[in-house]
Amino acid sequence: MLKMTHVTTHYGPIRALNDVTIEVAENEIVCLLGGNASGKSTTMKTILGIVKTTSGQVEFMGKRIDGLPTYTIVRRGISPVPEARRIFARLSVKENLEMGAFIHRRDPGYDIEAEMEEVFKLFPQLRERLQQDGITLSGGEQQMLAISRALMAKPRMIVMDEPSMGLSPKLVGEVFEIIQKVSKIGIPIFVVEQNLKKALSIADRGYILNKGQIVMEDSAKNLLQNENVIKTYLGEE
Amino acid sequence: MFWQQFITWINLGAMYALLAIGYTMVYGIIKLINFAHGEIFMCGAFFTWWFMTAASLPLPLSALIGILFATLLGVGVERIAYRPLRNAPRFAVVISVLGMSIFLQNMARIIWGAESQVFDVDFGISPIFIGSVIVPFKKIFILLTSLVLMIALALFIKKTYLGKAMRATSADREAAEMMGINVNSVITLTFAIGSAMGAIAGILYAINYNSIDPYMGFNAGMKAFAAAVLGGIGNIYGAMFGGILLGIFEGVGAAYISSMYRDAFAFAVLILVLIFRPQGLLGEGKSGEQAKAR
Amino acid sequence: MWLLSVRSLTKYFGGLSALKNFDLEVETGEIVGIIGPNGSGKTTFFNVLTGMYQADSGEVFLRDVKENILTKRTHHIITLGISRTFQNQRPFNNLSVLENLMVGGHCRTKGGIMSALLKLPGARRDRVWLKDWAHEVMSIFGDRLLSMKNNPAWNLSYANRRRLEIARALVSKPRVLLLDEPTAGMNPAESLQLVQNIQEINQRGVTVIVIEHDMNFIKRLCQRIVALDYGEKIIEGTYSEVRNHPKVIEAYLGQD
Amino acid sequence: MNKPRLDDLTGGSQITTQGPGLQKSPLVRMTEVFALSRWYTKLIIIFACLLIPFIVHSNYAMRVIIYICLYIVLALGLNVVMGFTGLLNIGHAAFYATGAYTSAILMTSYGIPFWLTVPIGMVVGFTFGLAIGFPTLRLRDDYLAMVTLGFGQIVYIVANNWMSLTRGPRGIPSIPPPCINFFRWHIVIDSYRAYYYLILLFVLLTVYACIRARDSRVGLAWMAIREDEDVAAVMGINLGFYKTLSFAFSAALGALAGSFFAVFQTFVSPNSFTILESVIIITIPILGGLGSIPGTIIGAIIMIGVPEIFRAASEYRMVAVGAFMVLMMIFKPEGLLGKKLYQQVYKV
Repeated sequence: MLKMTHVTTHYGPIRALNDVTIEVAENEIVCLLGGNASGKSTTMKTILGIVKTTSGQVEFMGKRIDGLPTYTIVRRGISPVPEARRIFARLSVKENLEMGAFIHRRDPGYDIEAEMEEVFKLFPQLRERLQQDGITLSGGEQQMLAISRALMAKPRMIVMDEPSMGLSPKLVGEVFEIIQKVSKIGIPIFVVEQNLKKALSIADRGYILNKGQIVMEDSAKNLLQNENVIKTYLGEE
Repeated sequence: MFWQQFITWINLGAMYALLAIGYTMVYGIIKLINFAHGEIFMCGAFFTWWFMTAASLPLPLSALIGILFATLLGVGVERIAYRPLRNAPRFAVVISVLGMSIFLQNMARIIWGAESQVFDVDFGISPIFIGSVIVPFKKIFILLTSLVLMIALALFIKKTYLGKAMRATSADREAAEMMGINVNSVITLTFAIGSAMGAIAGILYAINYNSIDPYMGFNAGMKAFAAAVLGGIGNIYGAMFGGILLGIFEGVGAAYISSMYRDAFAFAVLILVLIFRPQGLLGEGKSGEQAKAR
Repeated sequence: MWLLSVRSLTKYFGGLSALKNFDLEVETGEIVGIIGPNGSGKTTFFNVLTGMYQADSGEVFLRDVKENILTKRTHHIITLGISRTFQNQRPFNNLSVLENLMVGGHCRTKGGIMSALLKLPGARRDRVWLKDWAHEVMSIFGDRLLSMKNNPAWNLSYANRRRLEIARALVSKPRVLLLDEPTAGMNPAESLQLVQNIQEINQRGVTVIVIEHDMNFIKRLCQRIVALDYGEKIIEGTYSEVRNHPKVIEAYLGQD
Repeated sequence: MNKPRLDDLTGGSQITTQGPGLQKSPLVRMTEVFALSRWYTKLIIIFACLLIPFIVHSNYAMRVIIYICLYIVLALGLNVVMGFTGLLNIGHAAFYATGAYTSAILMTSYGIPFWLTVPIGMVVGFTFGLAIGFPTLRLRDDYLAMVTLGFGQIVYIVANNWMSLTRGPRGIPSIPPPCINFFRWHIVIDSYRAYYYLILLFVLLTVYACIRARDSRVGLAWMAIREDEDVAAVMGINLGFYKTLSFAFSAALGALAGSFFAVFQTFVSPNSFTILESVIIITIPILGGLGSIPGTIIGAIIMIGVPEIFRAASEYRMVAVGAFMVLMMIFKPEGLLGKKLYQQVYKV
């Protein structure tokens, strides 16, 4: 579905991504792992068109999307769950969900109420908080809202940037369970994560990024057992 | 006597509020002050006057055309003075928009002359007595129009998809874009609504004072900005509240302290608020992000 | 003998704790590394230490300074001998390299507007001294900064801007030098060279605290390492102690 | 003797270290030779300026040249705040007015000689600068622009309404010309040539002050604040002190120009100090290049000189000024002589 081929990205003179090739197939959870400042967020931003590529291309459903503005990419069917959740603080939970459905506002076949009911099946807590401002939710609830907001767009694919960031270990576990549930609906998910073990425990495949380059690519099971993976995180013994 | 004056103050305040909304909406979305907003206010009044006198159209029609023209002008200001400078330092944008304001003011002076023009509107309805207070009909008209517009805007912001998208964009532009919102069109829409409000304020102002001149935008704009800051810039309800409060401040100051310094009160309020409570009366402190301590 | 002593430092950001009861004692002449995943409070620690953020509670003491240095204003802290670099590179872009360094020496010179206008000898002597001193500091990095000294800072390569920031911090004659991710964006050869530079600086008596995520860099440079997670210190010790500690592995890799 | 050495990196045991190094490095010596040679070029320029009244005979042309010089003083003063410290000030005319009114009132009502009113005016301006500098501790860019705009307007309104002091819109007429009494010499400055030499003296003083300030420790601190306020504070620069100082310094230079304006016009009224006046002053350093002293001088020559040449189009002058500000910011924000600026912000 999503295919990044030989993508290189620069922030000014600094090369942030170097010849990155990533592929996400249908019904897959793929995770991109790496330590601090390895270029994970840049990868996500490149997919979403926030950062422009210097070379290489990004394809979605067989069509090139690099160079398109972010909102067009989102309208093509990639829904993001941004880093640090980015809930609209002064909008109520309901309005936040409506923003997720923004791209369908003129679509007569789209029933926002039904769609919200679908979301509440996954996250029953949100129903009680519908009229509260986004900022009043706890960190875990905000993460659920961010995921539901992405689901409201009826995406063909979801990309997540560090869903575990800033959450307590218990909540981290919950979030990853949710990701698994979402994936069961039939939506492919691309997760950018620092939390290696948790991410690999739910993912089908994984890529490991170090200093802007893909250093390893394997099935999740193999990566979990690979000793070299730890070294890219923690350095030599 | 007091109530007589009070109505005048509230009237003035309502006009400031309408104008302040434009500042606050634009600030909310691009985090910059639209220095040219006062000129939109002036142009709205002048366009209307122009169609009324030169084309002898009736007031409602010329007002409509005037508002349309002023709205286009406001959108044009964004295209020319803001958009090419989106990634430039704030410093440069401020200078560019200030230049835009000078340009519009002097263009108006060249086209319509530097002298003040008579803006004659007669509703033909006799003043209304409320107890011992005589209220001219035009004051009631101004107050009602402002109120209706403010309520309509509040509903638009609160209830419609576009209004919510505007709030979302002003809260977090990048996240809004990730929701599939075309931020550029939201910005254009914001300028358009703000400018339309400003133009209507200009027309009401002209109806109230029966006279317009190319320099009227500067003072009114500064005061409306003071009102927006007083209420908490970026907050639309704050702008409405701040506008009416400023109208009362100014009236009380002029009536009981010194009428000669009437204009200075608004500026003094502006400076004091910015120094001591930059987030404004209704602000939450977030809008004071660039007002740093230390 | 401790030089810098941090006692139960706490900093909240809107209810979330970025630093929680953080304790640290740094000996004179040490190189201490601080590691931890993103958002673990490393940079917050530096920001609180240099007065950019106000701490919620806790104290920091520096040898020979009687009061808690957190009560000092930002611009005063460098005078006491704590100087830093920035994670996201913040040289004064439109100033030349030499001028950047001279700003670093601001707190070690005197002279107000009057002495400038009247060309008083004191201020001039200070300025001459400062220029010489800046040249000396630049020579730590060999010819890399010296050859560029009249170029504006934005003209520099990425690695040179990092060096410029370190040099700018050194001109203030710091006792404690705080380096925030000095190797970000550098290639392996450059970061190897930086290890030598920092060691040289350290041998001249500057105590160094360095935040870094490149573990190989930390391994070569630091005698002692502190690991942070969720704003709390999880362990401190030598490289191999920290590297193999289960809590550190968990912080980086997540739980099973 | 005490050449700084790297062994002394931490400053030994002292916390504050003073650098007494007297020995000059070859480089410092070279720059001094260079500066000395610059003195000759400077002398030639000054000499050429002194000769101008002997070459230009038309009174009108002299008047334009005097105005250009007046605006050089104003713009260089503003350049301190805008170019060096990077703070917007859209109320410079307020300081200009302060100087003009101080001189006018003291000379007409109290008979104080001009030469004494100049320093008094500068002190008053300096004080006003301190007052307006206070908000700058908390505000930047557009907010600061609005506050300075409001401040300028308040000064204008006060000048217009404080009848007992300023005579309001009627202004203060018949300000006596300054005169020099030196033993038996008694020179009255009332010809264009004399006024020219007076303003030339002010220009030279201003240029000197600006160069000295820029090349000093204070100037460096100002520029560091312009580049990055937070980092400047961490590097030991007292933001409040230096920002306020920059406003006060700029205001004193504005007041200097005002004093000259009062005696040159022999009449001051609030209409000379409107917002438009401030805007015209702002455009000068923008055109020349913010922070550049020669740029500002050339900017003044163009901004004041060119409209005088096209007098027929004076109607359109302010329109052109406005359009110019927009276009300049879009296409050449660094100005004619400014250095190429770093604008791109890289975030990692």
